[in-house]
Amino acid sequence: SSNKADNSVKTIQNKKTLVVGTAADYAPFEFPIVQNGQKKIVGYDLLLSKKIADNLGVKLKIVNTEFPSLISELQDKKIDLILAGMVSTPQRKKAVAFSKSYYTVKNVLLVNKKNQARYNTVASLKGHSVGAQQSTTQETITKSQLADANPVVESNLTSLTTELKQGKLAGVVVENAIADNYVKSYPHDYAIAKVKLTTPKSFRYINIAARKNDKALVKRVNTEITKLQKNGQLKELFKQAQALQAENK
Amino acid sequence: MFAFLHHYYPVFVQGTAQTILISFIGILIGIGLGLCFVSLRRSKYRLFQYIARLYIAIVRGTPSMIQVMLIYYGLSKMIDIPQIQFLGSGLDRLIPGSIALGINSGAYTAEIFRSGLISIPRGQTEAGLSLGLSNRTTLYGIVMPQAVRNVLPALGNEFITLIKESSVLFYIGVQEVTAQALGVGGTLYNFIPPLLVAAVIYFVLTQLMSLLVSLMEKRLGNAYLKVPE
Amino acid sequence: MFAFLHHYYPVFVQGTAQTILISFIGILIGIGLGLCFVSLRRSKYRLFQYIARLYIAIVRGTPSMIQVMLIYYGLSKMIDIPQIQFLGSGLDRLIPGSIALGINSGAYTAEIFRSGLISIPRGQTEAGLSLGLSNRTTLYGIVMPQAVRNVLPALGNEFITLIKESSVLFYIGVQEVTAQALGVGGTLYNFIPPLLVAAVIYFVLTQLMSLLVSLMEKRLGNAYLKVPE
Amino acid sequence: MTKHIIEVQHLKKHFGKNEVLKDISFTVKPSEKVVIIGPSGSGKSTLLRCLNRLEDDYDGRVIFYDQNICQAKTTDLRLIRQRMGMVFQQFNLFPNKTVLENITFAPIKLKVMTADQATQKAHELLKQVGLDDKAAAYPQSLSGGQQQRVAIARSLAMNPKVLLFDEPTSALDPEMVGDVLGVMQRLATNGMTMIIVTHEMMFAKKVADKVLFMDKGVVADEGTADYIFNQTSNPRTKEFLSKVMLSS
Amino acid sequence: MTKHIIEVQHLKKHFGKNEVLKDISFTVKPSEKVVIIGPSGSGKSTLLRCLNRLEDDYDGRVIFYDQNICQAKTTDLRLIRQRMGMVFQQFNLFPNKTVLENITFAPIKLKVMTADQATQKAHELLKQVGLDDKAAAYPQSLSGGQQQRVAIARSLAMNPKVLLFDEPTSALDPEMVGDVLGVMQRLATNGMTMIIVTHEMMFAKKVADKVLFMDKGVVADEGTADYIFNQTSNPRTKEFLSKVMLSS
Ligand SMILES: Nc1ncnc2c1ncn2[C@@H]1O[C@H](COP(=O)(O)OP(=O)(O)OP(=O)(O)O)[C@@H](O)[C@H]1O
Ligand SMILES: Nc1ncnc2c1ncn2[C@@H]1O[C@H](COP(=O)(O)OP(=O)(O)OP(=O)(O)O)[C@@H](O)[C@H]1O
Ligand SMILES: [Mg+2]
Ligand SMILES: [Mg+2]
Repeated sequence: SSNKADNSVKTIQNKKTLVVGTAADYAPFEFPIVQNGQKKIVGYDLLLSKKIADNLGVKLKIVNTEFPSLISELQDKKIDLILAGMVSTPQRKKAVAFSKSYYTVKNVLLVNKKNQARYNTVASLKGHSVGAQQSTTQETITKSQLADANPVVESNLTSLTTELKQGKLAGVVVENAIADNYVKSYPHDYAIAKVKLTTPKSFRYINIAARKNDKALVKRVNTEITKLQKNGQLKELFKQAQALQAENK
Repeated sequence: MFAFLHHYYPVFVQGTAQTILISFIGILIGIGLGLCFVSLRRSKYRLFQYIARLYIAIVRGTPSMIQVMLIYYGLSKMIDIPQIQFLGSGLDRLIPGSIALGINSGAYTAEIFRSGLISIPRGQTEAGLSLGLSNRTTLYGIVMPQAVRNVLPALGNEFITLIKESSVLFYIGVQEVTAQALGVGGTLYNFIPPLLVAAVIYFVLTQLMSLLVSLMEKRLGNAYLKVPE
Repeated sequence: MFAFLHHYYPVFVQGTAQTILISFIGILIGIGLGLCFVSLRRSKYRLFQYIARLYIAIVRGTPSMIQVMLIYYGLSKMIDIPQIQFLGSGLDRLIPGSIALGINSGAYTAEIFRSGLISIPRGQTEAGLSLGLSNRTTLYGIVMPQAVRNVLPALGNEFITLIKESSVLFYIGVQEVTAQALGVGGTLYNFIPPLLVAAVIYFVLTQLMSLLVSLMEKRLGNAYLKVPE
Repeated sequence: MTKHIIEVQHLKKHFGKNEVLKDISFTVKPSEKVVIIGPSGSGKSTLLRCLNRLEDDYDGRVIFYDQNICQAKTTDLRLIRQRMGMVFQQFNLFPNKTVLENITFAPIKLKVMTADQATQKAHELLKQVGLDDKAAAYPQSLSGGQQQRVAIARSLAMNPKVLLFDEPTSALDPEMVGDVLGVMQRLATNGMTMIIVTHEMMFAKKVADKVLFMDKGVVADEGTADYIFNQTSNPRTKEFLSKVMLSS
Repeated sequence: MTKHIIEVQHLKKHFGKNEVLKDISFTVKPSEKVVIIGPSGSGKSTLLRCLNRLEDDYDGRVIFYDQNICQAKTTDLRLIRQRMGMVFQQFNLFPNKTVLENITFAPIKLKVMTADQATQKAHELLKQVGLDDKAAAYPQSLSGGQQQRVAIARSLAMNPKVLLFDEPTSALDPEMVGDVLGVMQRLATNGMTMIIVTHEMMFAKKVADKVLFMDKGVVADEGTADYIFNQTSNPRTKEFLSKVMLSS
């Protein structure tokens, strides 16, 4: 909206680092592992971040914090981009600028394997607790589509899935990629329920978030995503991330 | 800056009710456990003393957030509570959450009671015994009332601490004030205003609690401590 | 259950180092602020007394988690700290985080110092003055050393509390023990084992701290408190 | 009934390695006034406390009306203590009870009297010690001397057969001492059996039938008041008395 | 130099509405021993504390060597206090310092002496009070009587012109009293000017050049020891003395 020259790319190149904010409790998008005795945050978002940093010709720095506070950190200029499996909802669009989508999600209900048969329909969840991460699209979906269930909102996804395993929750609404990964990792504990959840269009696309004024930066990011989509590397990166988690759990 | 309150105040009202509820239950459980463990601590049997010391040491040596989560996950394996909704959270979280708060508080309460009993001069016990009263009557009729009066300020502080600590229950999904503030902050993409509101709410609650305790102090007989001219 | 440690222990080592670091800075700032505010509190000027009382009341009346977040978000708007990485967290988080811990601790430390000064009988001051010593020499040469010795146990407890409270910094992205445990839990898709590890780490740290304080108590002259036969 | 109310036989008591009482024996007859004097740390308080088993785990025997206190069961012990009043240096009134409640608490709790009887008796006793107007006051509002007189009234409320006093006037301002000693003097005149640890030598001279001089855990000297204060040739007794008398 | 070391003129002091000192006047000559007696609460301690301005905000004048203490500036006040030693009922030794350090702390801090001089002087004083072997001990390991003698030595280390004593023996076990009074007696004999609040009447009789009897904030009676103890016709003095003497 302003006519001032957009220095966003230049600023990053001047400081020779791209600072990416993420919330590393969301495998396979982002999660910590130990490599050569060193802690490292890895995942799909991180692989993609690296590509973007390379494209900009700068080093990559990761800031790991809680998901609900990421946008506020971006606005406070503590980070340059958010790559945290963040869906571009209309509400978020009011606060930040989003790149092209680099992943499309569908939401499903993750349940305890024991209860797979029990929770087949939306009605079967009536009066049962269903978890969703605070300030996510899953929270909105849970509250609108499973209105008869009791929503449980926590800031950390793993605390929800731990509760699910303990039998404290009937289900957790998560993205299909995450759910698949849980089931793959712990086939005896978790399953995906047959409950039909619809994911509205505005809740489907995972994008990279930047500050509203940083148009040049968004442009550069879009170029890189398009390139990776075209040469099929994007899918490769995702599989790589899944494999990383499987070997580190 | 606080225009959002216009829209969001019911969320904070609900959160406040929830905070009061869990604090209240937590305080009751804490007092119960405190009495129980102070007896163990003063017991003749080494094993009981040891159990009480261990409990107190563990609770005092670890962050309450971690305690709450571990107790919550642990408890949920043991007891089965119906998932009735109450003020926006299931009883199955409210109750274990309050119990966790109580278990935390109990360790401090036990130490407070112990210091209260120690604070009563041995002469009081001896005076009671020398009149032919039983150990029991001496303890409950003479020493305890004075001890309780003496520790009221410390107990009040512990209750205030508990109200503040109850904020960690947001981590197990209890929709108390902090959880609500963080939720609103996540929606507004700005944490400062809702957190300020939460801070004010806690401040008011804790001030009310100290008022309550000082009223109780008066009722429990300030009279005998005053030295009239 | 703890097989993951084999692989993940470096994460916990790093987190522990970070916890020690922020606690240490927090303690130092807390002592500084404590000394500063106890002077204000004992000042002749009503305004200074009032400022100190207000600060203490606010800190004691609100949860430290909320304080930490408000101070962090507030500070990050005001001052610009380079994002240099240190032990896995940016200095722009470590520093405001530690300052927040210190601001929280300062209120309690101030009250502890105050109680220490009150605990020294008036006769000590009078004895000093009656020998012709100045107010200053009497305070710093006679009263303070005794007060510090008296409050060491309480200070030790406050340091232990601070170590535990430092766990709230995970919420602003400081990679201390709790944050690391939560992160590892995220990778394992299971929270309980890493949280137990974190609990043990805090327990060891707090026990070490009490050991340290009791050693200091001895060094600062237990001798004169003992009544030889 | 024997001719002795209390018989102490070979009483020994140690705290850890510190032998505080080394083989103490003496007897107390009905109406007798026994005064115990001696330097600080000689074991006077410990001796008194052994008599009603506020100290436990001692060797030897304490016989009270044919009953061996050392072996009394809890319930017997409580009956014994009711008949053996004790007055402490620090008064030990119950600060959260009024003067009247201090006196009536034990008789009512122990069902020795009804509440009405206890109250009436308390008022009588308060009159005896000159404090009937203070019945509703709390101990903290009384002077030390007044508190000690209430403590004496409290002991008397159980109708004890013997009263033990442990330095009842040491914690008092000098002008208060007289009132308390006055009350004790009257009790003595009325025939109460009393064992008194005190540093008030004038008083000891006046009321004692028997004086025990304790030193380092033994009864180093013993006899009538006249003997101890005027005739003894025991050098320790004489040295102690010269020190204590000099100051007064 | 005037013939008076201290002149107290129309001294008045109140705490809130409580008038504790009501127009007190008296003088102290060099080498004079003034003993102040009187019931508890009559204002004896307050009077003593006004003399070296440990109490502030009083009316009237206290002249010490021609200097008005009431108006002395802080630095002057400190010099005045150095020349006016004070010994307290509770000894008030510094518990974290050894006996020697207790005595040398002020002289060294105030640069009245070098560390060596102060230490030498301290040993001399400790010899005077019979405690040279305790130089390295901490106060808590001493008996009350020993502590009080150290406190006297500490006051003397500043070479004061006058010593104020506030019930120096009231907190002591009876056998300890003699030692402390002995030290004070020797000071008196050596010509030290002293103002002593005490309940030790025998001692007062022996050393006092002048006795002030205080009651309810006024000097109710005043005279030589002989006058106060044997001749006065003041009924309040006589009542007080009869009470205090009865107990000893
Ligand atoms: N509970 C106890 N534990 C250990 N030692 C004790 C205990 N009570 C008393 N003593 C020791 O026993 C000895 C005698 O003490 P006791 O109080 O009987 O003396 P006392 O003659 O009453 O002295 P005082 O005149 O000072 O009251 C002292 O050395 C004291 O330190
Ligand atoms: N700091 C104070 N604030 C208020 N009142 C005080 C204070 N100090 C003393 N008083 C009051 O002043 C009066 C005189 O006290 P003071 O200590 O001078 O008496 P005293 O003659 O020394 O008594 P004692 O023999 O008990 O030491 C008392 O009524 C006391 O309550
Ligand atoms: Mg004794
Ligand atoms: Mg006095």
